Amino acid sequence: MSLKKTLPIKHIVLSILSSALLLSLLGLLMQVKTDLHKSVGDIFLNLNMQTATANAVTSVVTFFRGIDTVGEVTVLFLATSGVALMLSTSQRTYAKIIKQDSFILNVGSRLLLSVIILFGAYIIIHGHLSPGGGFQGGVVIATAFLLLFLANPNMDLNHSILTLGESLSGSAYVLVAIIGLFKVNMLLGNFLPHPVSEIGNLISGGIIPVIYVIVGIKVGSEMAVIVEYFVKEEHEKEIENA
Amino acid sequence: MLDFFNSTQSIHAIIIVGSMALFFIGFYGIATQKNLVKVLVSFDIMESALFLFFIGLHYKVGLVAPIVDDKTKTFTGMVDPVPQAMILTTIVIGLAILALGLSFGIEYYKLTGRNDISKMNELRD
Amino acid sequence: MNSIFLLLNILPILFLYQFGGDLHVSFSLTKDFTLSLIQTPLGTFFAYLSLISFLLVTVSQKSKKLSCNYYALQLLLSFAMLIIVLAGDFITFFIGWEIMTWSSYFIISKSNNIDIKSLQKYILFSLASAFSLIAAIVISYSFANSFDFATISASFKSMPFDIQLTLIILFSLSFFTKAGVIGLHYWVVDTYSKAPDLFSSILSAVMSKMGIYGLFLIYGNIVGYQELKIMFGTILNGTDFGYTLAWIGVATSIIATFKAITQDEVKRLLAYSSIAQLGYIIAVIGFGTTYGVAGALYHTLIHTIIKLLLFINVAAIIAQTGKNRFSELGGLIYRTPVSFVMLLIGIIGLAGMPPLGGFASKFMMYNAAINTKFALILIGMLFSGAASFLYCYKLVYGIYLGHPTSKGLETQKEVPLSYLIPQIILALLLVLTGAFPGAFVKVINPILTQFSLKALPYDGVGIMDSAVGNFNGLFIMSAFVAFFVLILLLISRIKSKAKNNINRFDISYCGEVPSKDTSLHYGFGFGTELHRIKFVNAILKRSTATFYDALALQTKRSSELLSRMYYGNIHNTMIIILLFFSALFFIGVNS
Amino acid sequence: MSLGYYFLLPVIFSFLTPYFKKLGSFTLRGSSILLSFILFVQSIAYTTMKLPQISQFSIKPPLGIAFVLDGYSLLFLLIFTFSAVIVSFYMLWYFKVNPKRDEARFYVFFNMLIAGSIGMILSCDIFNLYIFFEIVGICSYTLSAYNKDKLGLESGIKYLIIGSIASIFIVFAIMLIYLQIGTVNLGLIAQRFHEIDPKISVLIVLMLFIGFGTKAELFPMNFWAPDIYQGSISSVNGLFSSVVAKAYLFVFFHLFYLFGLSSKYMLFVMVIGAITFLVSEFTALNQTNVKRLFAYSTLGQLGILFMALSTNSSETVSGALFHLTSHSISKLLIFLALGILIHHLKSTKISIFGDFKSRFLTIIFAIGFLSILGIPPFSGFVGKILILKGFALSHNYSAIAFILLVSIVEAVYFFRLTAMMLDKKGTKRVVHVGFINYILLCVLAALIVIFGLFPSLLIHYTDLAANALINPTDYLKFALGVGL
Repeated sequence: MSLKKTLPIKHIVLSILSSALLLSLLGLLMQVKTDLHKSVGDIFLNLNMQTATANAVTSVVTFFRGIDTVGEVTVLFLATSGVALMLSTSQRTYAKIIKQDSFILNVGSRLLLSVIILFGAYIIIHGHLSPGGGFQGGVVIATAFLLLFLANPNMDLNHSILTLGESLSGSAYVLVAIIGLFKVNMLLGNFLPHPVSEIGNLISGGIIPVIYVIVGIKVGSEMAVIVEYFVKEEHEKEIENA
Repeated sequence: MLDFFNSTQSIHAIIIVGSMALFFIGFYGIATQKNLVKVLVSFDIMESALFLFFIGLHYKVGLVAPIVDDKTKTFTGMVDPVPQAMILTTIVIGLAILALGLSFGIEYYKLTGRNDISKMNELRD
Repeated sequence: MNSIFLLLNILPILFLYQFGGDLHVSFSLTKDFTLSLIQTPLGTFFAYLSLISFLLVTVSQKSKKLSCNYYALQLLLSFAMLIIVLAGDFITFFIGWEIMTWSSYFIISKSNNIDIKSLQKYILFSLASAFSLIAAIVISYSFANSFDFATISASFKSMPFDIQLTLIILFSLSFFTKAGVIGLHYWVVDTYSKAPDLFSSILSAVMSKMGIYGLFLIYGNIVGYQELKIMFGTILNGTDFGYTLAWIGVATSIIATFKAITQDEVKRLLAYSSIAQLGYIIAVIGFGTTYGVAGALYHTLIHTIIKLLLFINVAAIIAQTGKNRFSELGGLIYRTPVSFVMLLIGIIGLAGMPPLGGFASKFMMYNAAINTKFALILIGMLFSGAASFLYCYKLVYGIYLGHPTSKGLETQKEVPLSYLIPQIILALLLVLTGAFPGAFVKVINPILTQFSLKALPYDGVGIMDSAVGNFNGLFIMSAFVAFFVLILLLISRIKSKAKNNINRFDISYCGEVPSKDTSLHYGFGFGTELHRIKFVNAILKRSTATFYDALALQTKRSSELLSRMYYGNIHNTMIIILLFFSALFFIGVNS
Repeated sequence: MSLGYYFLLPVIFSFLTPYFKKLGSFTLRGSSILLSFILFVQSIAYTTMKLPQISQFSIKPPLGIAFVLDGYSLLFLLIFTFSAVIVSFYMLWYFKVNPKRDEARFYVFFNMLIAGSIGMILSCDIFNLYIFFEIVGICSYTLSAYNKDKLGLESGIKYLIIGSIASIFIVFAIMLIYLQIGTVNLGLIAQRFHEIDPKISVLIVLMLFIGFGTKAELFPMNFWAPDIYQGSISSVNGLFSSVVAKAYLFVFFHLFYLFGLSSKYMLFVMVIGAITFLVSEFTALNQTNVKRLFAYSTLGQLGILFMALSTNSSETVSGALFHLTSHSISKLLIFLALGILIHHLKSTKISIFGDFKSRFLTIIFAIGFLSILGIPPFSGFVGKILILKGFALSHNYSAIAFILLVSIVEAVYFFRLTAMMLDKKGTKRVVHVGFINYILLCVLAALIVIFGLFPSLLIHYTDLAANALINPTDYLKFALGVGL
C-alpha cells in the first residue's frame, strides 16, 4: 500500500502508454506520403491568378473556402457571447479600483494605442498582398485595448460602439455572401471587378480585401470584448481578496 | 551534415518526431492533470502539435510562401496554401474554445472554489 | 353513460352478424404492411364470445359509477380483441395484441387497491409475451416474406426444423403467458385479484382466452395439426407434441388447483381456478384430434360463461359487503339467496358435474384423452378435477354458508339487479349448454373443417357424441331436475319440522370453550390441512415468485454496478476514451 | 431559396440580436420564431423538389465548398427545423415563467445550434463540417451551462472537455486525409479513400470513430452524457436528444457509407451499438433523477439506431430512420412536458411523477413512453417493427432477440413511471400546462399517433433517405460538381 502511495502508478502507466502510442504512431506517420495526388491547394495556386490576389492564402481563406471563414467568425462570435453570458451579470457592478493610475502609463499607452491600431489596420488592409489579414490584424487591435486596460484598470469600453462594430461587420459579411448569389449566382461569389492586371495593388481582388476588412473589424471588436471581460474579472477578484 | 538536414525527407522526419512528441506531451497532460486550466492548456498543446505537423509536412525544400511579389510573377514553386488556411481557421476555433472554457472555469471557481475536474461530482444520481 | 357504452358494445355484435362470415377488409398501412381482417369460423366463435362477455359485464357495471375514460378504454379493449380474432395477418394480430395489453393496463391501474408492483408484473409479463410474439412473427416473415397467415402457413413446411421449433416455442411462450401456464403465471393471480372487481371477469373470461385463440391459430391454422404430427412424430394415438403440451397443461391444472384451495382471498381463489381450467384446455389443445379440439373449444366456451358468472357474483358480493376474504365473509345465504343460487350453479359447472355444461365439456376432454390413449394424462385431469371440488366447496361455503364472520353481514341486502341480470343469463346459458350439448357441434364443425379435421357427428340437439359412447344431455337434465325438485320438496317438509334454534357454540370442543371471537367458520382455515400431505405441501411450498424476485434483484444489482461507471468523473471518462482509442489503435493497426 | 440560407439567416439573426433585444423582447421572440418557421417551411418546400439540391459557395465543387441536400439529409433537415419551431414556441412559456434569464443570448445559441446542426448535415466538405461541428459544440457547451449554477457550469465544463478531445481527433483525421489524398471534399475523399495506405486508413477511421462516436454518445465514450442532460434545462435536453445527437449520428453514418466502410466495420459498429443499448438501459433502471433517466433512455435508443443503421440493408436502415424520427418527436415531447413538471414541482427526482395531477400531462407522457417502447398504434411501433423486419430479412436473429430482451428492461422503468403517474395514493399537486404548451404537446402527440396510424406518410421519406444513404451516387455526383 505504501508503495502505491509513493509511486504514482497511474502516471507511470499513462506515460508508458503515451510513449508506446507515440512510437507506433511515429512508425505509421513516417510512411505518410505527401505526393499521392495533386492536392486541391495546387489547383488553387493555379487558379489564384484569376482572383487577382497576391496572397494565395488570403484568397483561399476568404474566397475559395469563404464559408469556412463565415463559420469561423461565427464561432468567435459565439465564444464571445458565451464568455459574456458567463462573466457578465446585470446585478454585479464593477467596483472602481482605488489604486491611482500612473500618469506616465496613461499617456504612454494612449500614445502607443494609435500606433498599434494603425499597425493592426495596416495588417488588415494589406491582407491580400502580404502575410497577415483580418484575424491577425484584429488580434493586434485587441492587444491595443489590452494595453489600455493594463495601464488604466478603471477604463470602460464603449460597448455600444463595439456591439455596433460586431453586428454590422458580421451582417455585412453575410450580406456580401448573399449579394454574390444575386450578382454572380454563387454565394460568396466575387461580384466586384477584379482585373488580373491589378494584382499586387491595394485595390485589387474584388471582394477579398472587403471581406478581410470586415473580418478585421469583427475580430478586433470581439477580441476586445473578451479581453475586457477577462481583465475586469481579474480585477474583481483582486478587490475581493483585498 | 547540413545537406542532410536540407532534404525534404529529413525535415519531415524531424517535424513528425517533434510534433508527435509535443502531441503526446499534451496527451499525457490531459490524462494526468486534474486542474481545469492545465487540462485546457494540454488541449492547446495537442492542437499546436497538430498545426506543426500539418504545416510542416506541407513544406518541401525549395518552395516559398504562396505570395507573389515583384520578383515572382506567377504562383509556381509555392507551398500549398490550403493547410495554412485551415490552420488559421483551427487556431481561431481553438482560441474561442479556450476562452469559453476559461470563462466556465472562472464562474465555477467563483461558485465552488474548486478547479479540480476530478472533483466535479455534483452531477450524479 | 352506461347506456351509451352498452349500445356501443351491441353495435359490433350487430356488425359481425351483418357480415355473417364474409368479412374481408384490408387497409394498406405501408407498402409492406397490409392490415387485413378476415372472418374465419374460429375467429367468429371467439369474437362472439368476447363481445357478448363485454356486453354482459357492461350491463353489470351499471350500478358502479365509472368514468367515461373507463368505458372508453374498455370499448377499446373489446375492439382490440375483435381485431385479434378477426386478424388475417400477424401485423394486425400484433397491433390488436398490444392495444389489448396497454388498454387493459390502464383499466387495471384505475383499481383502488392496485399497487405499482402488481401493475409492473402485469405489464412486464404482457410485454414479454408480446415481444416473444413479435420475435416469432418477424422470424416467420424472414422465410415467408409476408405477414399473411395463409402465406406463412404455406411456407411453414419449407422452413428448417430448428426454425420451426423456435417459432412454435416462441409463439407458445407468448400465448402461454397470456393464458397463465404454470411458471408464467406469476402475474395472473395478483392482477386478477387487484384489478377492478368486474374487470377481473373480463381478464379471466376473455383476455386469457386470447391466449387460447392464439394457440389454436398457431397449432391449427399456421402450423396445422397434420404438420405437427409430421414434425414431431406420434406416441400412442396422439402426437409427441400433444403429449408434451398435455403434461404442461395437466401440471398447470394440478398445481393451480392446490394453490386455489389454500387461498384466503376470494378473487385469488378464482384466479388460480382460472389458471387450472385453462390448464385443461392447454392439455387437450395439442392432441390434434377431433375430440381434443372440440373439447378445448367447448371448455373455452364453458369456462368463459362460468368465470363471468363467478366473478360477477363475487364482485357483487364484494361491492355489497366491502369484504373480499373468506375469513371475513360467510352466512350470506339468507341475505342474498339469488346470488347464492347463481354461485351454486356456477360451481356445479366449474366442478364439471352433470347436468350443466361443465360436465359436457369435461366429458369431451376426458374423451379426447381416452381416444388418444393418454392414460396418465387422463388420470391427472381426473385428479385435478376431483381436487377442484374442494375449492368449489370453499367458494360456496366460505361466502354463503356457515355463520357471518364479521359485523354487518347480518344486515346485508340482496345485490342490485344490474349484477343479477347477467348472472341469470349466464346461468341459463350454462343450463342450456348442459341440456343441449349437441347444439354446440354445429358451431364446432366449421372450425374442425378449418383445421382439416374430421367433423363431429350430429345426432340431435340434446345428444353429445363421443368415441366411448353418447350422452343425452336433455335426458340427464330432465332427470336431474325431477330428482332435484323431489329432494327439495322432501327437505322443505323436513325443515318445517326441524327446530332452528341451535347455537353454534353448542358444540363439544375438547374441553375448550370458544370465545365470541373464535372463528368457527369452516371456510376460514379451509385448505391449511393440505399442507400435511407431503406431495401437496411440496407443490404449495414452492413458488415462482422466488425465481422472479431473484431475477429482479439480480437485474437491480447489475444495474447498480453499471451505473457506477456513469458517476461522472470527467477525468476518468477522458482516460477511458484515450484508453479505448489506444486499445483500438493497437488492435486495428496491427491486424 | 438557396441552401446556404439555412446557415446564413441564423447567422445574420445572431449578429443582429443585440438590436432585436433593444427593440424589446416581443421582437426578439417573434423574429426567432419567424426564423425557425421560415426554415421549416422551406424544408417542407424541398420535399416537393427534385433531389439532390446543391448550393455552391464561391467556386464550383469539388474545389469549393457546397451544401448538398439529398434524401438522407432532407429527413434530418425536416426533423431539425421542426424541433426548432416547437422549441422556439416553448421558450415563450419558459421566459414567461423565468423572466430573469438572459433571453437574447439564449436565442443566439439556440438558433446557431440548429443552424450548425443543419450545416453539419448539408456540408459536403469535411473541414467545413468540422467548423459546423465546433459551432454546434460551442452552442451546446454554453446552453448546458446556461443556468450558471453549479450543476450547469459543471456540465458545461465536462461537455467542453469531451468536445475538445473529440475535435482533436477529428482535426487529426482531417489532416491525415488531406495529407494522403490532398482534398477535403467528401466526394473526392469517397472516391479516393481506398487508395490510402491501409494502416493509415485504419488510423483515420479510428480517429473519426472516436471523434464522432464520442459526440454521438457511443458506449465506452458516453459516461459524460447523462451529466450534461442533468445540468441543463429541459428544452435544451430536448434539443440535445432530438437534434444534436441526431446530427452527430447523421455524420457518423454519412461518412461510414460514403467512405465505403460498411463492409469492413459493420459488425464492430453493431456490437458497439448493442453494448450501448444494453448498458444504458440497465443503468437507467437504477436512476432516481428524471433527467438522467431519460438521458440513458436516449443513449439506449441511439444504441438501437447504431445497430440498425450499420446493417447496409435499405430495409433496416429505412426502419431505423423511421425510428429515429419517431424517437426525436417522442423525446422532444417528453422533455418539454418534463420541463413543465419540473417547473411546477421544483424537483428533478423521479418521485415527481407521483406528485402531479394533470390528466393531460399523464396522457402526453403515456403516449411518449408507449411510442418509445414501440407499442402500437404509436409511431415507435412502426420504426421498431421495420428494424426487426430488416434484421429478420438478413437472418440476424441474435440482434432481434437482443433488442427485444433489452426492450423489456426498458419497459421496466418506463412503466414504473407510468404506474407512478396513475397511482391514486399520496398528495397530488395540480399542474397547469399553459396554453402554448398545450398546443405544442398536442401537436407532437398528434404527430406520434398520425405516424403510427399512417406510416406511409413518413416511410416515403425514410425510404428515400435510406437509399440515399446506402447508395450515395447522386450525392457524389453533386459533391463532385459533375454536370453543374
